[in-house]
Amino acid sequence: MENTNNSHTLDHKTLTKSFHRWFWGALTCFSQEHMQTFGYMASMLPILRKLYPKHEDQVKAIKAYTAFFNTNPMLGTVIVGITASMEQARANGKEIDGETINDMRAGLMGPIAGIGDSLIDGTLIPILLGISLGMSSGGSPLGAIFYIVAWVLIAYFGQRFLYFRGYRFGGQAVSFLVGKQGAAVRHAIGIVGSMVVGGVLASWVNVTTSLKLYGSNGKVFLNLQDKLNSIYPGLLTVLITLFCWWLMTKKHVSAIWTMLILVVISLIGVLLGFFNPGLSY
Amino acid sequence: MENTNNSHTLDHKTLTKSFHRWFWGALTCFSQEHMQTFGYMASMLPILRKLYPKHEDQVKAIKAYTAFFNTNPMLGTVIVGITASMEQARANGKEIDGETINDMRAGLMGPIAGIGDSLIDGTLIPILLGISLGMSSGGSPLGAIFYIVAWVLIAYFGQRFLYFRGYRFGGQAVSFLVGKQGAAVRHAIGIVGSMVVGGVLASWVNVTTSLKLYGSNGKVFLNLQDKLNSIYPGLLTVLITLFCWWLMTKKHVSAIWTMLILVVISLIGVLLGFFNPGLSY
Amino acid sequence: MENTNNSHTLDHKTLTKSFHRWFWGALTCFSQEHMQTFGYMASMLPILRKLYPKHEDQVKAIKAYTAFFNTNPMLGTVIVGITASMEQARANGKEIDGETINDMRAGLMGPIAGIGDSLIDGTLIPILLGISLGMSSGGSPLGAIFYIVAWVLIAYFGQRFLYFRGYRFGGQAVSFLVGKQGAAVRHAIGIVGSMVVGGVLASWVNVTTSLKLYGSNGKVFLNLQDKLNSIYPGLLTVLITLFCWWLMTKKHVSAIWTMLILVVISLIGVLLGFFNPGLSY
Amino acid sequence: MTINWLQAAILGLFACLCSNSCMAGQAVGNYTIGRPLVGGLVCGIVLGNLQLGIACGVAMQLVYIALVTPGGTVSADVRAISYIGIPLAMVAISSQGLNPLGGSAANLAKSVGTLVGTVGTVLYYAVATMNLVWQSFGWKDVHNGKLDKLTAVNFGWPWVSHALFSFLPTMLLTYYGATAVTALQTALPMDGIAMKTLFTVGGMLPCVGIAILLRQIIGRVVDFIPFFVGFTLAASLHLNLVSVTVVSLMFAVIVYELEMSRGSKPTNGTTADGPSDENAEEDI
Amino acid sequence: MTINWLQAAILGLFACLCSNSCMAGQAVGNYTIGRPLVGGLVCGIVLGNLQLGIACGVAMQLVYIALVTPGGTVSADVRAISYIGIPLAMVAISSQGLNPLGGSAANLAKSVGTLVGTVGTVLYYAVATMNLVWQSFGWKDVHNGKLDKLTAVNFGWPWVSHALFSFLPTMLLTYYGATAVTALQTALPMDGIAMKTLFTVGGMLPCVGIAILLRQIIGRVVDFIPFFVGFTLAASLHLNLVSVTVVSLMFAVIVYELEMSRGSKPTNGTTADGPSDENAEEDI
Amino acid sequence: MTINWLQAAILGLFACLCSNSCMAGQAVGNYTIGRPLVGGLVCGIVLGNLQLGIACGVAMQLVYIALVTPGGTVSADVRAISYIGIPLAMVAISSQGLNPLGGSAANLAKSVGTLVGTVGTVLYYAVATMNLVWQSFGWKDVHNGKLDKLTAVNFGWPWVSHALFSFLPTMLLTYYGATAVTALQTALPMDGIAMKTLFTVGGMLPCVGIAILLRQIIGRVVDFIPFFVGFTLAASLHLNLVSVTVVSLMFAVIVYELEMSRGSKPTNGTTADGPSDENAEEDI
Ligand SMILES: OC[C@H]1O[C@H](O)[C@@H](O)[C@@H](O)[C@@H]1O
Ligand SMILES: OC[C@H]1O[C@H](O)[C@@H](O)[C@@H](O)[C@@H]1O
Ligand SMILES: OC[C@H]1O[C@H](O)[C@@H](O)[C@@H](O)[C@@H]1O
Repeated sequence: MENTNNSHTLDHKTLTKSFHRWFWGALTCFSQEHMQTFGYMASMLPILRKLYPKHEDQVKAIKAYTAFFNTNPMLGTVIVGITASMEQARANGKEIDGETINDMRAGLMGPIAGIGDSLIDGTLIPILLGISLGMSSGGSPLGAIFYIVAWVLIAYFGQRFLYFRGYRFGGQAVSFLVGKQGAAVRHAIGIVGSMVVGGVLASWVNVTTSLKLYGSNGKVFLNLQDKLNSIYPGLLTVLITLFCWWLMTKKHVSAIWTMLILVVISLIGVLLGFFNPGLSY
Repeated sequence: MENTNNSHTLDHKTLTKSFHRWFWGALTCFSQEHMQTFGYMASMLPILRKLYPKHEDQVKAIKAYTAFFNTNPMLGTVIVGITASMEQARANGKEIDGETINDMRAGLMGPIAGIGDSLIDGTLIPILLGISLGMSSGGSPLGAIFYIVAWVLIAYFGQRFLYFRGYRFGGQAVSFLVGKQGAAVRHAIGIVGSMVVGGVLASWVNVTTSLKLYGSNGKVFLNLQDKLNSIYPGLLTVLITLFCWWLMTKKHVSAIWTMLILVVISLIGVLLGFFNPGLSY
Repeated sequence: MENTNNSHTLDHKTLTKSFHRWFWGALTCFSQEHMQTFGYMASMLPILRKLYPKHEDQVKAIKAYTAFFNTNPMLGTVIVGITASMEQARANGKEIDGETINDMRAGLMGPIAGIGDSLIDGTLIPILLGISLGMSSGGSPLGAIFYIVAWVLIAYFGQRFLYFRGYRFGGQAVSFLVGKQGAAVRHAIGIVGSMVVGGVLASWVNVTTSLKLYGSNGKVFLNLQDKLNSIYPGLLTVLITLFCWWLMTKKHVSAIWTMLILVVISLIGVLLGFFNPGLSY
Repeated sequence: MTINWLQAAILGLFACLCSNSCMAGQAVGNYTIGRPLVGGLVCGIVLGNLQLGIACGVAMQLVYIALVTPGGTVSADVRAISYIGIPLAMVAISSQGLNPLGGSAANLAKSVGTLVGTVGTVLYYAVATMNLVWQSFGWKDVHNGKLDKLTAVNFGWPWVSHALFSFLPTMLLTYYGATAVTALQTALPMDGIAMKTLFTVGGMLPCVGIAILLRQIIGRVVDFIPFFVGFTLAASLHLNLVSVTVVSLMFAVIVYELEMSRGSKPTNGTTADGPSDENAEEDI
Repeated sequence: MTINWLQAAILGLFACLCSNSCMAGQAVGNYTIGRPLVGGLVCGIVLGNLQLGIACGVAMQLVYIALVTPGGTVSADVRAISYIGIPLAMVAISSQGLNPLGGSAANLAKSVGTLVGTVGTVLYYAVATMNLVWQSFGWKDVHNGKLDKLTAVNFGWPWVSHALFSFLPTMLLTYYGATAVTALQTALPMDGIAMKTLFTVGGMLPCVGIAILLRQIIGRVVDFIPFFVGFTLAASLHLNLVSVTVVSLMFAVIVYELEMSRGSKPTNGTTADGPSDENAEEDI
Repeated sequence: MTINWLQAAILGLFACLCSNSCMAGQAVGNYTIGRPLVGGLVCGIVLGNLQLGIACGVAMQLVYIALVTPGGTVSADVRAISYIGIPLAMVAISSQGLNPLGGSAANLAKSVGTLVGTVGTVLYYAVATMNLVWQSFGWKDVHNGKLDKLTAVNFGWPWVSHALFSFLPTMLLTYYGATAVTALQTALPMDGIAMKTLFTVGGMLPCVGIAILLRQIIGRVVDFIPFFVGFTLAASLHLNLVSVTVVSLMFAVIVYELEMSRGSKPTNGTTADGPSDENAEEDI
């Protein structure tokens, strides 16, 4: 590589192209083995082509991006932006090599996956959907349209912002996640995430029992759901969730098996008259 | 001034007189230019007359109080009390001059205005009025009477307490506001103030839209207010408030102009059928 | 005592016996003078018999336990466990004497009484009873049975756990109460206790006034209870409680006298028409 | 219902006593006599219909519950609301034969209140401006050493400002206002654009007051959070203000303790100064 | 419904088992057998009317839900409430032919419970006082080295106290009480001053219990805040106790972390001692 | 209602665009087109019954409101729910003549959605697995320095995976599914064990999604507390999610400040490094 040349700068067009490739392609060629690796390479290509005129340098440079990569594709955009700026520094002969880049990527992808999944999938999307569902009750398309517009705008401009922030500030862009304030910010975000996830569970999921015991006079003698509600509203819902959590976390049961166990529980519950979704045509 | 005489002490009667002058006269001769300056001078007169037998000394001493002064007249009472004790110290030849006194006054009047306005006007009065309004619904004078008695007692004895606390402890009386605990106390008070102000807004102000869209069958197809409530109860109220805050804080629009802008918004909203207060005789 | 013998270890059976004696007998021979002293001695007897084969040593050893003792009998179990391990250490010639043991007992019994009474009597029992009462409404024995089973299991295994934890870790078993984390844990427990006690008061106690003033037209003109509720729901309940607290804490009135004062207040209130429980056959 | 000269004069007198710069002091004048709730009581007694007065006062008070006037910035004037607005509203309501406790009466009261409250700010600034004259007397007195005259400057002369801009307008408007109100009602029907706009504005005015307060409270964007929490507690959970206050105290204590535990850092920073400092801190 | 000698004796036996100082231990006796909810079950079985027993137990339990007895300070005695109060209430209710699940029956139960609960404190103090006799035996035994006798002192002799002050009063009062209750009902009608006062006091009694608890919890005035927050959550928002507990845990964790972060200051103060200390702290 | 080949093909195309690894990108594909709410809009337009489509979408969306897929762990597949489930549900509902906005229609929609959603995970893993083939092409390209081909690997070839496992199944299932659905309805009546079980599972499936999320969030047992607080606020107080978020921000700020005030300890530990550091901290 031309270590002496100090004048490689990425123009806005190249960066935008790289961003768009990530925006559209982060997971298009996903596999359980390499996950987002190819999406990442595809979005780095425009950068490498620009920075390294010689084909052989490009080939050398791409090697850094063949390492396994997976993170939350929304928040993770910032990492792509950071590597763009690191790659530029490397092209300009700064003391950065592929390993440095990969250490950064490997170090960030974990926390950002965790934060992103809980913040985007667990917090933001349920809030947006919750609002939109209310608007679409009664069969109105309003809610769906609102959701499309609101989310696509947030996602596109949000990710774009993150990409360029990553490019401009490099590692500092996420210093609030890994630097001094790191633990604090993540802890605070975790509080919001946890509380909203709890709220989502209570608002949208409602596991109930239909068990009622009748006295000799035919009157209801025990309405179990009412009793459970008087203990703690939503008790069954929260218990089933904790049970799934326990299975997966403490017993290392996979999600699929957890679901099958729920099928068994449901079947037994239905047979015993404990569960009855009250279906009818 | 007679720096050697060390025996000037203010008697209770003089202090009470000074306090009463502030209590009744803090803002009687208010102008946008000098604000509470004359109220302050008037309440210092009895003190100066007592401390400085010679007329020329009185005239010299009052000069310190010609400086601009404005603060929350309730909590600000403590400042008057403090100056009484400083003036006494000055009369007794302590190393205090008009400048010291004025520095103290200038330093305290700002924070105390902020805390006082939000604590008294924004927190205490709305709570008292809220309670009293409930008692007076149905046209009963009970609430009004309760309000008069409760508030006048709180105000009179509260201010009296502050005045004498200020006199007795001097600067230490407000050490909890400016000393070591200062930031903590002010921050904590700020939390209470903010939350109650939020509560006041939600309890007593209710900006709603009357926009309803009707389907071809004449049934309501969109009740915007309901939709907004399902997003966040009170959304419009809070948005209008934030808009006013933004105009005044970020765009430096005056309160009067902000109101005029609201008039324009209301007019347009009424014409568009967005606002309709539902008036009728 | 045989200071040289280093091999005294308490077997599980002896410890269990000692625990059972405390579980059943902590307060059986209670008096206002010695409180739980005899319960303590009775539960230490099996320990002493085991550790000191010679009768005279037993008699010497029991002296440490003749000192006044009183604590919350549930949480206090941990103290009995701790003394078991200290006694064992003393029997093995460690530098522990009766005074050390008594200092520990005296130091712990206070805080554990406070925490325990508020945590068990004030927090746990009301929660359990509250749940059970709901199940027993309508005359069903379900709630009572649930309460018996739930509480006895919690109490027996909880205390057993505490006893053996005390024995195993000695003073460290309660290090979280008195050590570095001490203040923090106690403060945190205090928050839970206080909030739940507040919740218990609001949920289960409801002092109301029946005072209603009627206008000339016979319509209710003032429904005092409604007015009070609009000020702060549950106002009278909380005021009566604060009044009792004030009597007992600030005026050092005993509980019995406080109750008699309540009788007087009730009588006057009933005569004035302020209180009327609305009884009827 | 009509208003005679004596009644109008009494109302004019009360108008002098209240408002932000007023003759009865802040606590008693501005915060007590000036508030519509109390104004309703006063007007009810003066005009001989207590219930109607209170009902109008309650309706208007609801709109101006959190009136703040930082640095003399006044978004609506209590003297005009209470002693011009309430009497006129009372006349209008009783001339229309409306039920004083009904919703229409309250609506009418609010719209009159909004109108005069906003207009009344003119009176407020007029009084404060005229006080500059007396203050100029005061400066001369201070300069010439005539301190005894300061009392008159602060307590005496401002009555002239009020005579002109509180007493007269109130007396005249309430005396002649009855006809005006009736004319106004014909000219501006309740379901017309003007009244609808006016009343919509009236409903929004408290937002300006709250916004003024927020300007003082909000420094950084996170400072909005407790404000929103308070709003949520009241709007979504219908907690009343005393209850909101109770909850806010919990957070206040936490924030206080938090600041105090952090506040010690600078002191830590000075540990080099000597151990005595440190010990002092440990005692806390 | 009548109560025969056998039934009365069984109730007397249960009375011995419960109360604060009792023969069945704290956990089983005082907290289980003694509580009116369980007492209702027992009395219902013994007197052959389960539903009525439970209903009376529930009504009385509501009044004594947070009974605390710090340092042996007893504001109402569970043995009297459960094993004198419930049986008498059952007799009274069925003799009146009231619906066991109705409000009047519950009211009657509560008033009987309040009456005997307060009166029962006499029984409580009597037992505790008589125990002084056995304790004096115990001191002698300790002094004379007869340790084996201590078991009898703690577990045996107190049965005598209970025979006198739990068994006998309960048996007699429940056996002869039926007539007494009927007489009482005639003498003290429900709408009379006495019963109204009694029941008003009954409603307030739990306040004493809570106040006793508060005395332990409240050190400084700010300690009232979480208490008021809990009260507000339940009174204004109708949160149940489990939910209140959940919310309180949030604050508890914050307070814990706060204290811990402050608790480290003294350690900071000792930084001069050496770097090892510091590192230990940084690990936390 | 019937589905013709063109309609089925369009639905198949949309199925290619969404799901977790999809052709329209995460934001637009997975989070927008894939979600049942949007799927309902699309299917409604394609099948010519907007209202019914939306109603089915809303019903199914409710079940999958918090679908999380950490590390590609998918508990239900949005492509199958939205573009197989919704069309089939629409056919079934209209063939039964049910009111599209009624509860039975929603129930039916949910049960179809649950069924295909779970089954659809097979499609998801099939696509991801087939992508391994194109990735193996990619590795060769990288190795051989043919970087230009990487774009085709990432954006081109995966269409083949989707043609096989998204387009075809969707097209065939929706085209032939109408009959199947009717057959299914006869074979598995709504009040039969199978359907009851299926729907019970459907109601529980979101718990798995939440549990997956919790696995990421929960480190220590105290981390459950904010989760429970959020649950309590929504379940007991019926706060909506925006309001819950507002309240959570209050705690988040406190926790942030708490950590920051503690986070400064290590810095304190380095005070020996020089006073400049310290000053920097004091400025904060
Ligand atoms: O803001 C401080 C202070 O300013 C002016 O003096 C008046 O508007 C007062 O009402 C206010 O409290
Ligand atoms: O207060 C500690 C303790 O004191 C006495 O021993 C009894 O009243 C117990 O119930 C109580 O727990
Ligand atoms: O968990 C991180 C990340 O893993 C995979 O890439 C996908 O399942 C994404 O949806 C997820 O965000």
